[in-house]
Amino acid sequence: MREGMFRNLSGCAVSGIFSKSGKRFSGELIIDSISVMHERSNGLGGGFAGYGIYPEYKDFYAFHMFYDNFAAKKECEEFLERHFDIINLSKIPTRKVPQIKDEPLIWRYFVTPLPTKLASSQLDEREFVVKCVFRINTSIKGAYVFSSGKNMGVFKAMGYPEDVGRFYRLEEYEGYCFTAHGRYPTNTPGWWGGAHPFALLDYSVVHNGEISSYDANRRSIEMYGYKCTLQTDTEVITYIIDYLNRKKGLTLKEVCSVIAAPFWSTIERKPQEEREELEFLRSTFDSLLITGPFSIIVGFEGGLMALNDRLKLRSMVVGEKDDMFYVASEEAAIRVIQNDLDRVWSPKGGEGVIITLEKGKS
Amino acid sequence: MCSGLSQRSNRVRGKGCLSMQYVIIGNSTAAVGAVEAIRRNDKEGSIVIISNESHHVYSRPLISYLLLGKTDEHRMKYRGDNFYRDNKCELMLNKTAVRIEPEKKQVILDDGTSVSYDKLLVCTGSSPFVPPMPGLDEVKNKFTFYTLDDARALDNVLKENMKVLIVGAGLIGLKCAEGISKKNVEITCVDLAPKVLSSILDEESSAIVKGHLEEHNIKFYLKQQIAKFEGNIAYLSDNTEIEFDVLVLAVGVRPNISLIKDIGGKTNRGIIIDERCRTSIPDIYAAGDCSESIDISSEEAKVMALLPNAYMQGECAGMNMSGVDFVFDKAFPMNSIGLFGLHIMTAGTYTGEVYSDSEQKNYKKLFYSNNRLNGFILIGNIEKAGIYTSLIRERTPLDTLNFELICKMPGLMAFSRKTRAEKLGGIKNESIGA
Amino acid sequence: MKRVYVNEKWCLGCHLCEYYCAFASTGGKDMALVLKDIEISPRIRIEEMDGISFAVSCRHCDEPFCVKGCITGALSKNDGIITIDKEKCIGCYTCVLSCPYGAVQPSDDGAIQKCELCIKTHAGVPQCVLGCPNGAIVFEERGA
Amino acid sequence: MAVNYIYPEYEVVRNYDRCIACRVCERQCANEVHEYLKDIKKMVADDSKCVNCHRCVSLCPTRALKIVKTDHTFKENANWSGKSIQEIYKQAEGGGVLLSSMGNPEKYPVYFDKILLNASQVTNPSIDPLREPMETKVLLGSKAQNIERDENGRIKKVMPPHVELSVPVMFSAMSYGSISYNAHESLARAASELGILYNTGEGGLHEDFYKYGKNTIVQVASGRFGVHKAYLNSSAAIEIKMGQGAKPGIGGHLPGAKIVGDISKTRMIPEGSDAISPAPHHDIYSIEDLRQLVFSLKEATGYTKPVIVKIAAVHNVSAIASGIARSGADIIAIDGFRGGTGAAPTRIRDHVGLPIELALASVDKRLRDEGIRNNVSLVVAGSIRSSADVVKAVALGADAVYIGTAALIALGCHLCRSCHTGKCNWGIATQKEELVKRLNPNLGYKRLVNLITAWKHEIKEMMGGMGINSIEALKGNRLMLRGVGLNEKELEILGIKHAGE
Repeated sequence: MREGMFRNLSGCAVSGIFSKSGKRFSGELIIDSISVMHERSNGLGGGFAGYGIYPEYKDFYAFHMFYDNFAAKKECEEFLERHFDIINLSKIPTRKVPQIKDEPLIWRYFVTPLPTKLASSQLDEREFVVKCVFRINTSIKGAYVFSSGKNMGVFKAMGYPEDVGRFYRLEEYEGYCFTAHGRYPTNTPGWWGGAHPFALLDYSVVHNGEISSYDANRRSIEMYGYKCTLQTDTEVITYIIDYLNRKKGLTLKEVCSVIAAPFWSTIERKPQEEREELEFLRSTFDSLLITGPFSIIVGFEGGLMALNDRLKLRSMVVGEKDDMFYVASEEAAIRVIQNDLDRVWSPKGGEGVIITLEKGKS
Repeated sequence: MCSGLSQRSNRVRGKGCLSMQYVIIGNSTAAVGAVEAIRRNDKEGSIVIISNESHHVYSRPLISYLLLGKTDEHRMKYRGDNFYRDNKCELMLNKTAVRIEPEKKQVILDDGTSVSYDKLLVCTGSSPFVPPMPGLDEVKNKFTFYTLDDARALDNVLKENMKVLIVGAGLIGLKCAEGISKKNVEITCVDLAPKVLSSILDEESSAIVKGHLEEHNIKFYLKQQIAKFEGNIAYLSDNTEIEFDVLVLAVGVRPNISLIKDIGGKTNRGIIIDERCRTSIPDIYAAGDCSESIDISSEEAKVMALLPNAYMQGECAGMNMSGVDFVFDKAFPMNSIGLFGLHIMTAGTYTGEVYSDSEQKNYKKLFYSNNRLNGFILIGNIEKAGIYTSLIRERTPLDTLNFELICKMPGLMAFSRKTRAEKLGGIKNESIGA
Repeated sequence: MKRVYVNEKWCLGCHLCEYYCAFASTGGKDMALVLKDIEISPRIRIEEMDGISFAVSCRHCDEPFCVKGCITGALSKNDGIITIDKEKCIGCYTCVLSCPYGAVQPSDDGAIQKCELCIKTHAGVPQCVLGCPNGAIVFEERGA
Repeated sequence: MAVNYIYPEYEVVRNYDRCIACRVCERQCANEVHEYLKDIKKMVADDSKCVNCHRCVSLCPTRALKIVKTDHTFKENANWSGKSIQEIYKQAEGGGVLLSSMGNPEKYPVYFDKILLNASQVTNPSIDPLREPMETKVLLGSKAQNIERDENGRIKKVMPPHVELSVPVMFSAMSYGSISYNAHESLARAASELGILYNTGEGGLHEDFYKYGKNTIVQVASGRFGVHKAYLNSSAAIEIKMGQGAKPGIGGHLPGAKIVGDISKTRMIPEGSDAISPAPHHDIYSIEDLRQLVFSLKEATGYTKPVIVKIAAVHNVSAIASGIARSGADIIAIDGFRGGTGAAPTRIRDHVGLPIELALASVDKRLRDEGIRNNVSLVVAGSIRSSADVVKAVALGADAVYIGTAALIALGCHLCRSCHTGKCNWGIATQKEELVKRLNPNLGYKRLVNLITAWKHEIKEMMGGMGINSIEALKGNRLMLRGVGLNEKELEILGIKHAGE
């Protein structure tokens, strides 16, 4: 049994830290934050996403891979060779931690699509990359791309998040943004790929909740070429965000108006221009409305978005101090790393908080 | 101008205004109508009722039923025991108004006292009229049959198997006959007219009624006058001798008009009033049996001594007295009488073309002309008679309904669909939800 | 003031109103027991002819000629409802002669009978209204 | 005729202890079952005329009546049922096609009854519809395919024509002629009050009902009865009727006797002439012809109204639907084999078509597989009996449902299946004035409003239980469904798991 073979329900903890000025900081901080919410996880999955961590390779897609075995690795690498220029490849550095066991082969590739392949595919570069990621994940048995963005990376494993952080030596990375996830699945035997964050290109999603619209969303997004192999909420949410933001060109604020659309009664009370826009978005993408409890932190290149379901059925707190922005399932997870906050608040249900780097910073 | 209850006050009475003083002479139906109307508009003004009787207001037509045992003196009360108290009326019993002084706006009573008024209503009713008959003075047990006191007196002398002679086969005489029939007395009725109930029935219908009464052992001598009385024997004009123990005089009544006539107010047989029940003298109104008004069925002025009429005239007077312009222009003769289980209903005037339909004791005759129903006589089957009455009252053009049908069978079916919708309220129903 | 209104458009001529009325006036518990083998004498009556039918009952007029003409004071109007004091009524039928709707009938007990709006005993709605299967008889407020 | 082979199906049972001979049954039975015998002051009944419509039972003030199925029986035979035998008698006697009304009454599986709904426990909260907003509003029509922006970067809010429903239920096509004026008025007024739509059916639209246009779907069927520009433009949406669940592949026939007065005027055909709806549209012999009609209708209405194409659920329904979704239609309505009718040949009604649940599941899947599910909305019909059926249909993938029979039942229909006789005792499927007036729309529309309001409450309860507060999150959410007692193939077609999985 592994992720994707059944629908997996879970409760969770999420945390995120963002430097608006683009100042890079160590991954140590996010481990401190997430570890406070130890009891919101049950040791069956933890993970992190870091942004700005690969400045030297910032123009290349960083593929993080799990391999079940060397055969899979070989097959996958042959595939990568055929489609990409591999600039660098290495094992992802880890340290032995007693709590983390049964690790797969964990590799990292910095790649760029082969121009000839890209041209003949008639796809844009990012779509080409996405297609390749799906190809590997669905057709190369034992190989799984769990991170595929530029200048960012996902680190995840079976275990409590703080152990996962130490395992991946996260303190050795520096970035302008980190997100973290501690998982509390109700029934998973655990599979490393099923841990969170879930990522596609530079979108990474950590999610706390269990969405009731799952199958409506899944069946809808699958119509646009996405394959929901994991049967997790996070996966489908990531795809929806990718679809709306990257493929349909909606701004993240507009994305929020789709996935956590205001109630019709709220929309009716808005001024005409805004009302029409909200009506348009809600009706055009009706099946991408996500209902049921969720709090998500979406990482993307140059920014972070925190969003609650429209009824705010899951806790989520946001804090600010100078140029630092914090978001977590619990206020304590922020206070533990920065007790002297300028401002702390709970965003309303459906109200996306979107933070981006100040102009010129990266 | 308005009629019915749609009323509008043309005089504002508020705090600071002097309270009105209403005086009503008479304590019967018209007086009650007036009191109830005044109190609708004026809760404060004082009302004084002057009555020459000693009773709480009672229904005069019930005296025959009293004798018949169908009612009693308590149930005969036309309004409840608290009527005067609830309506804040000062009731002066056993007082007779002898004179009105319109310039001083006061009424002089028989005890010499006076009552001043702002608005005065004269509803003195009428009194039995007894024509001169030789030997009448010598008759011991003779009664009129008009008031409660009359009824009590008559009741006191009646004993089983007595012979009672009633002079007059009109309404009063015949109701009296029915009333006393309970006492197992022998009743004979004499009338100058050739038929019974001559003022309200035509020949055919009168014959039916007479036949019915005869079945109940009432003997009639019609087209006969009393030539003279000799002790307990009455001699008719054809020399028939009728022996009697008790004599009831029910020849007729005369409106009591002297109070108005004496001070130069316009009178005829009755006190002449307009459609607001005003007499010719300012601030003096008249209503009920003492008054004379237009019968809409014949368009003639007449005294219509009928209870419903009295109430509605009293009400009209009361409304106007208390400052609300109100017209009563729906007076017409109308009678509903039961005699020994046979019901007789009449209304209006018997002129014009006739529709008739009779079968044994069920008798129907409708009189119409100029597209209007003028009057009708119904005996026996009186179901829904009020529909005919309303045609007279409302002067309904007969071409607006199915006259043929309504002649056969009174009902709303004969009216147009629209009229029915109005009458039954359904007209608004059709627009619901539209 | 709520009144009974009749719309002949919806009257089916089923006569149920008459039976419910007759039943209501008995105060009995079971219609079958009360009305079995008797000729009913309802206070509401259907007029019907040529496919047209409608129920007629007391309109509780604003200007009630029956009350004004009642020679005994047995009829009176209280809180908008015209009621009979059967004790006082002597069956002179002046009201039958006065009613423009034919909605007052002689009754078996010598007095008259008419609809007195059986709203106190039946959940605030007259039985004829409850019994009408098609909304031809309604009990509602309709202003002046 | 010497021998009467047909024994009455029902018996009228009268409790003479309770019968007060009020004669209401006699007055109310258009089939003249009851009669009052004056001489003996008793009511009697002729069972052979009884269609078991319950009019008399419902109106009897003393509950003295009931109708029971006769226990008169043929010799037991597992193969030759009494029904089969009686039908042969009827045909041997009359020599005609057997006619029936309302939906297929035979014992085919009802898949809705073999599907169970999910509810939230622990990991996911249920939502209380009494405390939280619970949205049942649905927009029907195709979705905008591309996001376009103006020079300021604002989204151009160009929505294809659509209709809005406060709850995903509409009243399905029932023509004026097949049902009465009062039934039509009830449906129109209820739709208007509820914020949903009703459907004129193929009989045209009575002028009185133009005012309910915002809530009206006008139908264009093979007979083209009553179709003209004002008719099309008085609507919220236009439906092209290609087929009907009760009688797929079959046209319609309203006898000339029913084409009287307003019906003749509304249908725009002479009084007394038969109204024959051909089996096919004689201008549609293939999918491209349909496309032309779709665009003709759009052209006639200035591209302001969505066009619905209604088909009967037949064996290759998903391929047909796929074709329709590419034909310019905005909404596809699929009518299952249990759909009702005013009259259909019995054999067709009982033996042709598909269960709507299977048709819906396969169409929804096919359109998604082809990536064109958002080109159209899906409306399903054919025996939606309760709010649970609505929820299951939406979870299987429908945008909304049509109800016909359920609406008629709300109006008083007792499913006696005798519509074709024209003597509907409930004033629904009749044009006889004295019967039509039995359905007072003032009451009828309220009953419909009550029904849909009740369903709406129930839908909200069920959604809330699943932790869903918007109907669009239920649409196609098949994980909320589990089958019971279904085989692998059925589960596969329905796209649901078995209970316990």
